[in-house]
Parts: sequence; structure tokens; C-alpha cells
Amino acid sequence: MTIGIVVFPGSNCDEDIRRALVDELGAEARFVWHKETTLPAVDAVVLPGGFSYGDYLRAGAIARFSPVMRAVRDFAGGGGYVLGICNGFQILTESGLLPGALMVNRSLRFICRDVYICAGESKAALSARLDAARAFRVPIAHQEGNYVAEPETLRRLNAEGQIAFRYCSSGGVLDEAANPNGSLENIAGVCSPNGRVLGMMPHPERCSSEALGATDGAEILRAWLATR
Amino acid sequence: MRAKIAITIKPDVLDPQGKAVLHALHDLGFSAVADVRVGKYFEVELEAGTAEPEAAIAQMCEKLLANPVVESYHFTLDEGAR
Amino acid sequence: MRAKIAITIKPDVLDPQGKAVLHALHDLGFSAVADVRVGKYFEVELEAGTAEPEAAIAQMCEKLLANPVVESYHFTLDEGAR
Amino acid sequence: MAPETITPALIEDHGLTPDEYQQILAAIGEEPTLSELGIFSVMWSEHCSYKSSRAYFKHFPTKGPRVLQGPGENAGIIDIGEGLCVVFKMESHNHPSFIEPFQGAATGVGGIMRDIFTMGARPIASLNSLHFGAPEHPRTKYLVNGVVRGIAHYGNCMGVPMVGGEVHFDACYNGNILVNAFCLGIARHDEIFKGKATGLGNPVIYVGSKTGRDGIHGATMASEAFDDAAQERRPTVQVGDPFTEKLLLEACLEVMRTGAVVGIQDMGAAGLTCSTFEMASRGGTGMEIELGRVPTRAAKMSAYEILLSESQERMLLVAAKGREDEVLAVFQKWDLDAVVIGHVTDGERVRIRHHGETVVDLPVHPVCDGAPIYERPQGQMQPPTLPNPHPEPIHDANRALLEFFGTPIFGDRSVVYEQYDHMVQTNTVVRPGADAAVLRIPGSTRGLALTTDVNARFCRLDPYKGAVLAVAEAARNLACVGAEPLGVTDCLNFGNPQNPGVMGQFVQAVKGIGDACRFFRIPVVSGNVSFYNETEGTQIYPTPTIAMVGLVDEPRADVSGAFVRAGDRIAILGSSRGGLPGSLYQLWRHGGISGGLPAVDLEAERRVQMVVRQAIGDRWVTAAHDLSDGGMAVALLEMAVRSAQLGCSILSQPEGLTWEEWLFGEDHGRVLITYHGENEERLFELAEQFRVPFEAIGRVDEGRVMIPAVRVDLEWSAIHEVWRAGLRRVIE
Ligand SMILES: Nc1ncnc2c1ncn2[C@@H]1O[C@H](COP(=O)(O)OP(=O)(O)O)[C@@H](O)[C@H]1O
Ligand SMILES: [Mg+2]
Repeated sequence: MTIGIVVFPGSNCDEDIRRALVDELGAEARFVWHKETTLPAVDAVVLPGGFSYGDYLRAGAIARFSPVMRAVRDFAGGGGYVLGICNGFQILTESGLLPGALMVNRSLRFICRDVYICAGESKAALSARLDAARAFRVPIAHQEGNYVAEPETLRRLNAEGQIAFRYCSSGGVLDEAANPNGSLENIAGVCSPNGRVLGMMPHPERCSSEALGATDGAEILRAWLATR
Repeated sequence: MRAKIAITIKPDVLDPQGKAVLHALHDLGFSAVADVRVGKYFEVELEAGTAEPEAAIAQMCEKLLANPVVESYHFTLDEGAR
Repeated sequence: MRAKIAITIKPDVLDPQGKAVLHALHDLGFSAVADVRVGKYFEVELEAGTAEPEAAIAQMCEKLLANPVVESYHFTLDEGAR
Repeated sequence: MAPETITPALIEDHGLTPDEYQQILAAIGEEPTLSELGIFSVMWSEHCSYKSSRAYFKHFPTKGPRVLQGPGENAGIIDIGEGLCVVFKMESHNHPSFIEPFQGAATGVGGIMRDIFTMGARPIASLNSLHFGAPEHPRTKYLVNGVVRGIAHYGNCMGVPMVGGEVHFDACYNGNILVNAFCLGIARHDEIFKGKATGLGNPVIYVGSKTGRDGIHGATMASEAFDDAAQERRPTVQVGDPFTEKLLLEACLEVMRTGAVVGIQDMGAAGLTCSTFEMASRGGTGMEIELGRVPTRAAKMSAYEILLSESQERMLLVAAKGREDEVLAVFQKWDLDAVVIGHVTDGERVRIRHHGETVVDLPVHPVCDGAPIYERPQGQMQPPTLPNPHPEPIHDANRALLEFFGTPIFGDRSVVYEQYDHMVQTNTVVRPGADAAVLRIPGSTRGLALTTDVNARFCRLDPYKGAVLAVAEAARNLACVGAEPLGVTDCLNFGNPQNPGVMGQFVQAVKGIGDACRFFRIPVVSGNVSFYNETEGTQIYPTPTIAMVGLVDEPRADVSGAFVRAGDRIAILGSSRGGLPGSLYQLWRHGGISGGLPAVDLEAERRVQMVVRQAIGDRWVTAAHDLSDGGMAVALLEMAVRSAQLGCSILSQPEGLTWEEWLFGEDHGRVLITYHGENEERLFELAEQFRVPFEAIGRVDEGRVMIPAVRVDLEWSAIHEVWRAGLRRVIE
């Protein structure tokens, strides 16, 4: 299993996700420079977190025009698996590979801390392998994670099982208090209609190591790897 | 030729920044303020003689400057500028 | 009554966003763009009959909306709006 | 450009005294050009030349078996074994942050990061030490928010975790805040680069952002006290572009791996001027530069402006002749400007042309090392007195404690550090919120611990002892996470050195740091001096901020400064004498501080720290937290609020002390530990072996904090609520 990790100018979680996938989970990974126009032979693609193009204009707005994104779009269109984490999620929504938009947090501040998320019942490719009732403790680190979508889109996402993760309490309760950024219906991640393109704001790669005393992210990444 | 572009958040989308600014203005004693919306502003300098500048600016907005899911744009063109 | 306020970065001050947007526009093929400056845009709704609306808006800009160290502001007032 | 006549007014505008100007004439043998005068002005400024402080650095111990690079380079370097070394430094950005808090703090972070990666090290952690005015001062909220957002803006984008720091408030900073930024990088020994220009004919390459008119005379600004004229200097504010710096970081580390780089140096204070002269000076060479090749952002910039601009995100590098294309290709890959602007020469002169016309032709040494060294008169400050010497007596300790703990001084810092990405790079084992942060070292099983500390109130009462205590506290904070100190960097924030009282404070503090570091055998490897921290004649308290780096054998997330288990016992290591002078309690009760500090017993301090480190290493303790601000009472409340609803019952008595001294005394050299009852015997023996006083004071309990001797009985939720609100009130 080889994962392609796209490196945009300003990506800064590229090495973190590589470390989690390779050192902790035994996958293989290679970096793909954003100026490449084709993807190497990979089984899946990760768009990592960070500040592509400094998050200038809007997070992800400029990165979506990177040459590699055409290849990523084709890869997804052909049924490929793509995971966007944080800035990667923002790039996916900006490029129209996922619906909706990520606006500035309700507090208008950057927020870096642990939150809980649950997978619920969704068609996201990893969901079948995650305990739907369990609350996973995963850090967030973003200023624009406040998910919005038009009412019609939201209805469709719910109806089609495209909501991959929601913020919840440590006990799994979905309520306003558990929502760190004002996101619509506590949405923390969404997926494409076929479940294979997945975007999420929380960072599973940051809690994938015994050495950090936090491993819930490893379970999420393992479930994702196992879907191929 | 200079285009002045304002990008605003669509009316039915919650604007957390606008809300915060409204509160701050009230706190400062500007009680006559009923509402605030916050957006972005661009000044785009086009080379003189650019063909169909209006179409070009509209395209820039649609492709890059505004996010059509949550934002709308409007602009004016100053022939004289510079 | 609605004020439309544009906040711009002063001419000699670095505008990293403008720089990034300029590059992106060039990459997208908008080669006629010579320069881009990015600022903020506010629509402030004042209650009808607010006394001296211009002075009030100027004060809001100076006290809160603009950072006088690096930004300048200008605005227009729409009597009719809403 | 018309030749300028150098008038006395122009000399004064450049911050040079008539005497200094005479020394310049003597050194160069002719009247300087305007550009040359500008160069002397910045290079001989306090900020760049350390002219009032340099004479005293001899008090610092700067050597040690692990020291690979002491003060003098862009940052200090310490060997940590396994072929690795850490590179670290701290810098102030006080004046720019007061004028424009967001950009001032942001560019402070950007500047210190360049100091680290210019040496070939990848930045892996940052700290920030912040001092603001009184919480209720009208500008404080604006300044705190601006500074914190600015730091977050820059550091988060860079992908360097901000793992710790401190936030202090005191009226003495009302007109002059302190923003001290620390960064640490890691490198292999054979990857280190220095800011040296060697090799005749080697090309000199300018890389990074274009040069604009920003920050011209920033370095001289940092060397002057504030007055109303500072308002007029506003257009010189520098704007940070963290995205460009992130590209610069990656490109620099990549280009260094090509082997084509001979020397490299960031353009910080005094911009292109400082980097050309310093690189030539370190290399024993000269340079020839053509300013017409420098990429500029603004139209029609003069030579003077290009030379003195402090635009951010720029580096100067010297490459091996013939390999410039390899170098340029890397920067092109990262979409950065890179231009050959000159070459290395012999003769130790820097010649600068602007479109062919010579604008500067100066010998290197007078510019770099020729600034006068002042040993300014030292005096003593008037000791402070208490504004309110006889406050109403307190009858209800319970209420008083809650109120005291609810002040912003103690409030939950998460409202600050949650705005910083403190986890990126996935090395953060102990996150902000504990006594020190702990990181795992990539490629090693060991870890690093980091902390910054200073108690400026103590320094005001006694600058020597206060500085000693800052070092002791930093070392104690490291001990509380099980770490052994490796090295120190400092930021010495003081008032106007031409005031003998301030100069006395400075020299005493330097001696204190030197003596304490020598005692603990901790080398000082880098640092920074910031003078002129005063507004309209009111100085800040002397504030020598200490950042200390330590090594941990086994980084662990499970010992922190929070209660972990009901039933654990609680003990204090070290002796309690109830010292209140300079304490926060004294400030709270009397509206000011006063009195003398007791003798400092460093030997006792060292033994306490050894016991704590060993007890943590042997896993005999479940938590450790040092006693500092607010004394025992506050330390206990902090351990409670950081836990999952655990409190404590304190069964001991204030023997020989008043209840206030007992609860709030801030004697140094003390640590609170919690442990399982079965380990009490061994801990007791361990303490005895090191002759450390061991006082069992109570146990961890669920839900409440009870100190019956003073009728304190508080619910966890009540304490937690005031703690959560304390600082948020100021910020939100
Ligand atoms: N400006 C800041 N940035 C990041 N972390 C901070 C900052 N200020 C305080 N902290 C963190 O909050 C915790 C409490 O700070 P402080 O009370 O100064 O600790 P101590 O007294 O133990 O040195 C520490 O972990 C510290 O690193
Ligand atoms: Mg401290």
C-alpha cells in the first residue's frame, strides 16, 4: 500500500502524516510536489494540513489551482481514495471535490486543542471499520473550520450518508457545547457520494503514537488504510 | 485601469466576523449601528488597453477571488486610475 | 442608511496577500493584471436618522475598523439603502 | 543623488553622539557619505553593537563540554549526543510590538526563526515570554490580543509548535510591553552553517522577499526611549509574510544540502548592512555589492533605503564559485527571488555601488567592532514603598483565596496557547499547561524540556537575587518534568542605561545570571539585550527573561503538574519560610511591592531539584509542580484545576508563620509532589539522603480543596470557574 502525500508550498503536516502512516502504521508513502502534473503509482492520496499559500485569500483557495490538483481530480474521478486533513479538507471544498465551505471559526480565533468526534453511520469508506458509537479524541488546529453548506446540500449530505464525522462530547453526545468552531450540525468531516473522497478538520496523525500518549488517530488512519 | 472589488458574505450565511464587529461597535458606544457585514476588498490594477476588462474581472471573481458557495461580489472600474 | 467602507493597506506597506493573489491570477492566465492589493470591506447599517453619520463612520474606522498604523480607509454613504 | 553635507543635526538624527561621530572620523579618515553614516548609525546602535552591555558579558559562563557554539553567532549550539545538536536563541521585539502589536509580535517570531534555520537547524519548538501592563489598563486588551494573534499568525503558518511561555501583567509595563520570542532547532553536527563570507570571488547571493521601505531605522528605534515622536515613526512598521518565510526555511535547508553554500546569514535588524558587514567580519574578508541588483518592492529606492531597510524574510548567502546555478535553482523551485548581488573580496573592506556609483566604501572592523564600549555609571534605584501599607484585615481566607486566584495573573493560559499550534510536527509530549514543555526528539528515544521564567518583582527589589532566582526557577521547572538543564539563552529587558539606577540593575542582574548558571553548570550560549524600555521616564522593572533547555531520558506524558488520583499523598520538598516581599499576594494586598529578599540558598535548591528528578525518573511520584507565583495555596489550586475534578485536604499547620505567609509566601527552592502512599518511605529516605526537608501536608481528594487550619473549603467547580475566567476576562 503506497500513499501519495501532496506537498503544497506552505504544507506543514506533510511530514507528520508520513510519520504516522509509515512509522506507526507500516504503510508506504511518497511525497508528491504540487508542480507535478501526474501522480506516481499510488493507492491513495493525502492532502495534508498546513497553510498552503499562507492561507492567503481563503484557506485552500489558491492551492486548488496547483498543477497536481488536476491529477488528483482525475484520480478521484476514477474512483481513487483521497483524504484531506484540515488544510487538505479546505482544498477539497475549494476545488469542488467536496461540497460546502469552511468559514472562519465562530470565535474568530485559531483553535488548537483536543476535541471528540464520532463517525456515526456514514458511507465514508472508513466508517464501516470504526465503532459508530465511539467518541475519538483527536486534536484540531485551525482558524477556518466552521463548515457551512446550502440547506439543500446539507439535506443531501444527511440523506446520502456523506457526513463522515461530527464533533461530540467525550460521552458521544452531539451538542452545541461539543462544537468547537460553530460548524453546521457539528460537522467535522464529509465525504463524496461514493465515500472515497474524505475531508476532515481534526488531525488523526497527531494522535497516532504511544510516545505521545494518544492513539485514537491511529485507529482512524488504520480504518482508512484498510478500506483499500 | 483599476477595478475595485468588494466580496461580501451572502445574506443568508452567518457572518461571525460581522457579528463580532457589531458587538465591538456597540461596546464603543456606536449604538446607532444596526448591522455589520464583513467582506474583502481588492484593488486590481489592469494594464491600460486590456480588452473587455469587465468580463476579465468577473472571471477573476468567479474563479478565484470569491467562493461562490458563501460569497458574492460586485465591482467598479476606474478608467482613470494611475 | 448604509455605509460601505473599504480598508486598504497603505501604499508602502507590504501586502503579502496581494502578492499571493497577483501570482495566482498570473498563473491562471490573467496576464494583464499589474498589481493587486487586498483589504477589508464593511457594510455598516445605521439606523435611519442617525445624526452626522459621516463623522460617526469616520470615528468607527479610526477607533476599530482600520489599523491606522498600516491601513487607510474610505467610505461612501447610501442614504436609500434598506 | 546630491552629496549630503553631514551636519550635527543629521548626526543627532542618526542617534550618534558628537563623540561617536569623532570616533567614526578617526576610524575611516574622512567624512562619511550619507549611506555610510546610516550604516554606522545602525551598526553602532545599542541594539546591534551592545555598546552599553558588552563589557559585562564576561560574567556569563559560556563554555562547557557540550557547547558547540557560544554567544557571537546567530544562535547558540549545544551537543545532545547521537550526532545531534540543538540550536537556540531568544530575542526581544518590544518596541515594534507596542507600536503595532500584531505585526510587531509576528515579525519577532519570524526573526528568531531565521536566526535558527540560518544555522542549518530545522526549528522544532518555540516559546514566548510576554509582559503586559495592568489588566485594567485601557490598552492592555488590545495589546494582548494583537500580540497573541501576531505570534499565532506567524508561528502557526511556519508549522513550528509554540509549546510554552509566560504571560505577566504589571503596571510597570503599561507604556512598554515586553515580547520575547524563543526558538529552538535541531540539526546533525555536520549540518551546521555559519554566517561567514570566505573564499575570494565567491558569489554573494540575496534571497527571499523584495526590499521595501519598511523598518528603516528599526534598530535605532529599538535603542531609544519612547516619546510622542515615536508616533511619527509608524510608517516604518514591518509586515511579516510567514508564507514566504516557510518557503525560505524549506529552500534554505534544501540548498544547504547541496554542499554549494559557504556561509549564510539572515537579514535581521539593520538588514543588508548588517549581514554584509558581519559576514565579511567573521570571514576576515571583504565584499563588493551592487545595490542595483537587489530586488526592490517600492519604486526609486535610494541606496540609503536599500541598505537600511528591515524588510522581513530575506537572507544573504555566499556560495562556492561556479555553483551559483545549483543554488539559484533551489530557490526557483520554491518560487523565491535569488540574485547574485556581489562577491567576496580580500582587504576587509565592504564596497557598495548603486548603479555603478560607489556609495559605501568602508573598512569592516570599525563598523562591526569599532563601536565604543561604555561602562556607564551604576547607581541604585530607590527601593519601592507600599502604596497601601495597612489594608483592612482579611477575616475570610476562603473568600480571599478565591478572589486572589481569580485575578488575571493566575487565569487559565489556555486562552492564549490554544491560539498557537502547539502540536504540529507531532513531537509535543507534555503540552503547554505544565511547568515545562517536553518534546520527543525525532530519531532518538530521549526528549527535550523547555521553559521560560523571570520574576520581575523580585528583580525590582533586588536585581542580583532576582536574576539568580530566575535561573533557579527555570531549572526547577525543568526538574519538575524530570529534565537535566543543558543551556540557557536570555533576553535582558531594562530601562535607559544612561540612568545610573538602571545600569546598576543591569549589571547586578548579569552577575546574578552568571553566578547562578556557573553554580548549576549551565552555559549561557546566546541572548539579547533590550534597553530603553521606558516611556516618559518610567522604567519597566528589570526583566531578565531566562529560557532554559533540558534533556530528559524518557519523555513521558503521565507526570505533569496536575493531581491524578484521589488518595495520593501530597508533600512539599524544601523549606518554607513564608517570604512575602515581592510576592503577588503582597502586590494584591498592598497595591505594590516592597522589602528585601532573603538570602538565596542555591545549594538547597540544587538538592531539591536532584530529589525531584530522581523521584520522577524512578516513577515514585505521580505529579510534581514547583511553588512560585502565589505560593503554596496557588500551587495547590493549580494542581486541582488542571485535574479532572480532584482537590485536596491539607492537614498541616502554619507553624511559626502567619497564615498569610504560610499560604502565599513565595520562598524559592520548593516543589509540591504527589505520590502513592506506599512510596512515602522511599521518598522520605531519598529526601533525607540529600538533606532536603520533606513535609507531608495532606492528600488528594475528590471535588474540593480543604485547608482546615485556615478554614478554607472550596468546591472544585468554584475554583475552576474563577480560573477559567481570570484571563479570558482580559482577552475577550
Ligand atoms: N504565552 C504563552 N504561550 C504558550 N504557553 C504559555 C504562555 N504563557 C503560559 N503558558 C503556559 O501555561 C503554563 C502556565 O504558565 P506559568 O504560570 O507561567 O507557569 P510556571 O509558573 O510554572 O512557569 C505553562 O505551561 C506555560 O508554558
Ligand atoms: Mg514559569
